[in-house]
Amino acid sequence: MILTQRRTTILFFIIGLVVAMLAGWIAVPAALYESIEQPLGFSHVVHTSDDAGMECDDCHHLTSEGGFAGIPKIAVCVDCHEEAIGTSVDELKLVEEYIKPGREIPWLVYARQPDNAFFPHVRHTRLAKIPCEQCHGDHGQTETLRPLKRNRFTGYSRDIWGNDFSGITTSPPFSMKMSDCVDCHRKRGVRDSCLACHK
Amino acid sequence: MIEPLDNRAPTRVFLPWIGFWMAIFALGAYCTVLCLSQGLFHTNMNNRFGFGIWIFLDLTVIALGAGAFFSAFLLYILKKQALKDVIGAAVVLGFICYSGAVVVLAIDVGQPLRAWFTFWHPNAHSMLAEVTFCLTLYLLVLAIEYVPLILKNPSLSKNVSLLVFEGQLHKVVVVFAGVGAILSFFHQGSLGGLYGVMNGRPFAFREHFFIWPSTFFLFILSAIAAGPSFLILINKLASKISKKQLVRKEAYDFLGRISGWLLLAYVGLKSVDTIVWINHTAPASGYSASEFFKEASFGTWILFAEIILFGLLPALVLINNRLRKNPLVMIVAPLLVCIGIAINRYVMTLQSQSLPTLPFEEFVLYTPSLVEIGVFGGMLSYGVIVFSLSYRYLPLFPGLQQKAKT
Amino acid sequence: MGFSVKRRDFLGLVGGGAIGAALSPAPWKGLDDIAIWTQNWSWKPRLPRGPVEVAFTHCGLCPAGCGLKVRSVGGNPVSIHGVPGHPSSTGFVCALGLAGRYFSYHPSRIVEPTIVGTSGQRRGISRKAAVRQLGDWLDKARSGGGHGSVAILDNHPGRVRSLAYRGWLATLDGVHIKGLREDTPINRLRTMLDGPAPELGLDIARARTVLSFGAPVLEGLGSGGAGAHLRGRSDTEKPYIVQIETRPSRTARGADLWLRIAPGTETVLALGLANILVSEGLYDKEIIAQQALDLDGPGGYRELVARFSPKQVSRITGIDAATIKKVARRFASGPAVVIPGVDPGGGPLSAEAQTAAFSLSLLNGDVGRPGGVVARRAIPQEGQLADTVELADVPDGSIRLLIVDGAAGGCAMPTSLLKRKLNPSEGRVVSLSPFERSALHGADLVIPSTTPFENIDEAGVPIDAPVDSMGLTVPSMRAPDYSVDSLSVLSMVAKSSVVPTITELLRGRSDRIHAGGRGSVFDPSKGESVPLTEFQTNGDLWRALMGGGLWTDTSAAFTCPPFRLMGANAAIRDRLPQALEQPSTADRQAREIVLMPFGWRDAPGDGPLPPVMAKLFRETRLRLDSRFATICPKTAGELGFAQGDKASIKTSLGSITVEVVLDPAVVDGVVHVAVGPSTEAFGDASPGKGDQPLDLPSCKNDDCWRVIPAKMLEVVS
Amino acid sequence: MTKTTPKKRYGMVIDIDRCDGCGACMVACSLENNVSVVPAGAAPHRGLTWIRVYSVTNKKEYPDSDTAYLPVSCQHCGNETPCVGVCPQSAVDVDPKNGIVSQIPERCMGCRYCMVACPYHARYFNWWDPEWPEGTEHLLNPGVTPRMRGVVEKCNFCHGRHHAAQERAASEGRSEIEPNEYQTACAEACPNGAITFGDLADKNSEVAKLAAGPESFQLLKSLGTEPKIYYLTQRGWVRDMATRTPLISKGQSHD
Repeated sequence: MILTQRRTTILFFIIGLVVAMLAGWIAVPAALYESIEQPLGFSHVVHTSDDAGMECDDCHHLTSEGGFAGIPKIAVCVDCHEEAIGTSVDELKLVEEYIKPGREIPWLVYARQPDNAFFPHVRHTRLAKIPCEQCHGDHGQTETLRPLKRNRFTGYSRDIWGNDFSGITTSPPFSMKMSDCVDCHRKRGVRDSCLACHK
Repeated sequence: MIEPLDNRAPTRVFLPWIGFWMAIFALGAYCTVLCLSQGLFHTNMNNRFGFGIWIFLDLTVIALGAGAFFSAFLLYILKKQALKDVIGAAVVLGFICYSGAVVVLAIDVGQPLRAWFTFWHPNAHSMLAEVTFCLTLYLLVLAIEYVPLILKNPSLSKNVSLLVFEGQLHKVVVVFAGVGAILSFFHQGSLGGLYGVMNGRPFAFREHFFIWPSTFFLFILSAIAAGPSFLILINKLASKISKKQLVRKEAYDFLGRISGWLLLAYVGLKSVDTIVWINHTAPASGYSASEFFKEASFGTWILFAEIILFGLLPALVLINNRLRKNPLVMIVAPLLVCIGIAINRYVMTLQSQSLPTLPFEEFVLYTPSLVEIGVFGGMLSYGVIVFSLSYRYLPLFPGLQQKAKT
Repeated sequence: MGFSVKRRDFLGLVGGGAIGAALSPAPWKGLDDIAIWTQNWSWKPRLPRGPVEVAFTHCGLCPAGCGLKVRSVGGNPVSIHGVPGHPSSTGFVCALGLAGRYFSYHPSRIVEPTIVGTSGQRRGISRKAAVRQLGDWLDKARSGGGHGSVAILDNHPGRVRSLAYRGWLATLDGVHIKGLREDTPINRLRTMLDGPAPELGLDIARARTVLSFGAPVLEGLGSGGAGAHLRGRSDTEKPYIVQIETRPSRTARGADLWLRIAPGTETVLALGLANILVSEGLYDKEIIAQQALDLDGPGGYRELVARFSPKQVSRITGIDAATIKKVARRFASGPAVVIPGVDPGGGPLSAEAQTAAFSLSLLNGDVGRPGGVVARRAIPQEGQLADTVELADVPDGSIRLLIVDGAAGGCAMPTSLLKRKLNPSEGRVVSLSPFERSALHGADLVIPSTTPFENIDEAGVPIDAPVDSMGLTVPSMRAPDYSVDSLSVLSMVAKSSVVPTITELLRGRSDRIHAGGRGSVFDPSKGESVPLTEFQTNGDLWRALMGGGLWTDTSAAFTCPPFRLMGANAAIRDRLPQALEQPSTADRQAREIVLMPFGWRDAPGDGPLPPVMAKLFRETRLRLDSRFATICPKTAGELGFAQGDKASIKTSLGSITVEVVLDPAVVDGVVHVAVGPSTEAFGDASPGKGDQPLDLPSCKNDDCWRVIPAKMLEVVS
Repeated sequence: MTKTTPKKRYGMVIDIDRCDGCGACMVACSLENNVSVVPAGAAPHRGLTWIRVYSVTNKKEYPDSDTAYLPVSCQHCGNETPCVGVCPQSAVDVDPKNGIVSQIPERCMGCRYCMVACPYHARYFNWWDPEWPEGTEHLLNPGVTPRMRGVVEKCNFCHGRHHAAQERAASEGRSEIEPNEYQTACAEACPNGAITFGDLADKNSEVAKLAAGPESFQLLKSLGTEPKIYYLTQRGWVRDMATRTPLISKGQSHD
């Protein structure tokens, strides 16, 4: 009698444990992030192929003040795409909806840090010689743009937290939380105050 | 359904009483929502008064709630059996004071949703971090000490497994009493240290012993002196309201005596501290102590009131065996003790901020806003409600229980 | 027993769930996300993102026209800086200029034309309807009245825009009215010269003495920061500044000598100084002998000043005779600049005080010498232009249609003064203004215009610039669709004439400058000037100007023509001796006080202020606004007021309620109240918000309202 | 990264005799650092001014009356920094490389202990949700994050400008900035040149020379907090009022 009772209790305990872990590992991440499609399809591979012959910094360059210009304005696209090249849906959309009316493309940024973070790209790429891929992964070799996963609550991109929901990343692309910055700085012997990265 | 104990007030008496306090509590809850949802502009605090009436309240109730850890320490560790009568009430009071203080503290900070950063990114040097850690842990201890009391409710104790659990808990209560004493010792001290470490505030800053300023020790001493007095007061009040003899005279006498002697020690050390502060600490920082008491609202009278009128006087009364026999004295003297401790916390919190440190800044006074008073009232009513419910449903007073059974 | 089992199971489920949850990242992530939410919640503004663009321009907020470096993101200026090495502003920008970009989003901005209906209610109308209405009123005004029935009040005269106004008005037989500015008094000096006079400027930088009658010399008078640089200059040759003022203003505090004068006695002091110059023979005898037309003879200047003995002057002005002598001797020791100042809120000195003051310049031979009054070479103008006059000289009731250019002038003017110039039955006011506050003063029709950072215009030539210059206010943000340039409005209603666009006008002036071939152009991006001759084409010059460059002329010699020390105006001449009839300072009656409004140099009367100026007025009391009255403790004691009391200041036209502030440095018997928008209600133009002391004075003299008899009463609550 | 870079000690010298209380520094600072404006009717001492100009008179009558203006910001104390030790969650720290005392609003929970501890009343709390009139968020300085309600903020020597200077230096391959590349907004805006900002550790810098001069003093030097803001004046009454000297020599117990 007592044995049976204990057994059912253990069963209930395990049910609770499993359900909660499933919820915590799978359901919550799925519910927490919404998936938003990019406004336009884009292939990095096509642009950096020998045909197009573009270099990364043709679009993603530093400004005169040393800041990172980020994603290029429509004016850069116009240089080649003033008229549609080919007949793909995205190509026509680019020309009709953005280039002709002179509208900027509202790209969604995977790696967007919050307003309070100061990340000088130039210090990391030029002085510390860290390759872009370390943080951004193989983004430059992608055929398509994946949808942005945005935290419904905080508005942060999933890339900040990292793909692994446990928050532990061991190989690039690294997640981009403050603790990730701190870890890397510690490894490289850079000891800074809060203000070094916060603005 | 949980039933009240047999000899408690009938529902028709209890309901209006609890209803009245619930109304005040609701008002406090409304004020709380205002502060949490819109911001602290609802208070009258300002950049010169970062700590207002709430901090004063927190410090005072935590000092008065010291009865819990100190009684537990005396009873379970030092085996002072006279305190058996009051330990239940002491635990409940302690729980009320500490949980109330934590809640008010959460309202008081501008970003309560981030308050857990203190645990995640603590600054080991900060007295407030120490306070937060010890306070939270001790509140946990109090909750654990409270649980056996709850489980002693007759309708709950019908449940065998809970009763077993209660018995298990009871075995380790000594451990909790010890842990609680250490935790409390530190956070009471840290609350004093909160002020004593402020090297930029000559009014509050004190000489250090090792890493601790003198206020660290003074706060501990004053808290364990005031705690028993507060226990006397509350038990007497509860007796008065319930018209029952809840605690035996010996317990009151013991509490009064211990409060008196500790207070005497406190007053002595506080006087030494004040003399050192006036003659050494303050002038070394460039301030003559007379400047601190220039304004009428914080004149030398307040120093006199704190140390002599509400310190030395009740201490001398309480150590006198003959005077302690007088029931009126046993109400007035503990009351004076509690007021004295409140004045000390008030002075440390508000006078130190009223006084400008910059020579060209002005003396500023602060009056709490209605919202602040509302939250204050909410906290008070919370205490009354929890204590009333505990009294009604739980065997807080073993002495009374025995009498009821016979 | 079944109950017990269920309970155990339930506890097991809960326990397992709790442990399972704790072993998953969800609760910890939740805690983290909640904290992150508090750092980024939706009502926290997002920072502008994108590359920063840098451009150069000039400030159009006041006549100083400081050079600006503007950093923008996405077409919005995110910060404004001075331009080091700029010829006139030398890197300076005042608080208002730094915050000026906030004007475009000011809460009191007008977003549609409004008209006052028959019921007196203000309602919105379309721009088309507004222009039609303006056209109707224009026709009516022209048919009903003669010369001057149509007028434009130009708060920023001297720009090419002003020339366009005058050209348009010439076709309508209208008049161009110059708004009040700090350089207004210099026109008085021009009337004292016998014969045509060029544009005049003050050479403060090279003066040996500056004699300032209440002008904000050290607070940003003239070219940006010039006064500040006077203070900062460490050389021994920097001018000795004598400030003549009732109030412990920042200039009075910082001056080498502060003469705390009794209110309204500047004429007496000026003639008292002249008395010493004449009696001690300290004046420039050569020039006076050759050029002065009215020194000797009956009713002459010598006879006039003889009556202003130091003793008499001391009795009236409250300044002791020895100091007066000391100042006169210092004044005569080298080139000096006299500034019979216009206070941004208190208005100008009386005409006779200005005349008396400038007579000192003429006596000292300062007109036409470096360090004194210098002439600017003119750029040739074209076409028929209407008269340009000052408001004081406009006959009462003569205007049937007044168009107010809402440009910031830097000075406030009493509403009652403007109203009196209007035809009582048919006078209409049309305001072309971006803001409610400046538009609502009695305007029948308001058409929203652009703010200074949105439209292209000409930056002013400051009062202390010894030479002419041209700098542009290049737009640093886009003008909203509901706003319209003032010249476009005129061109919409103009029937017979063609009103040029502002760009055409500016380009025209640029081309004429290029044709003249004189001067040099400052390049703000390099911080250096190059001679104009290096600009090959007129297009090169235009591009330089559009890039925020500043052209400055070369100086030219100027010989002072014959002049009249008492001026040409007989009425003013007759009023000069009457100055002596004022009571002595000792005779002041208790309970009788005078109200003296004043203005902060960068927060003048009419316009709104950007909310960030709250730092100076609301969040600290570094400056006091019109809610406060400063009075000396002695007078306050006589009247029964203490620090912090509420008081009602009453004049014949109304009253304002103020809080009493005691200051032992203020002159006895005077209460000072700042003029300007209420800083408790930045942007709010509703009635009662921003009570203006300037609505109180009953202007006996059109040109002077700085001393107003008043009573100070307790506020009965 | 180079690890042998000499430590900097950023500081300021404010010449009180040159300050005429125009307040341009306060406005420039607020614009630079996106400091918000408190609502109308806000009680005194609730405003946000990272640098606050105090006006002090000698209470005498004309002609002896005199007014001094003292701009007071965070003094960036170099020793026993009163605010750093008290913060329970490490939202305040001192940059070991340059001595700038920081305040990280995102870490701050708004307990205000640091405000109580600061003898210079230089810390400010966001009693309200900061409001920006519609449209003006486009005008915010992108280099400084706006704060939220319920946190403390204060002067950090325009750290956004330090960031910008570092970024510019890095784009030229330098890891260190030149002295002329970094200046605070208040120093830039002061029309009278009353504020000199620079590296106190660099003995040849203007700021170090002025700070070492005979006319310089620190506010409340007697507290031993070693402020990195120095003041200059030739006026005896101002100096007497603004400084305090220990009335007795400091004992050993102050550690």
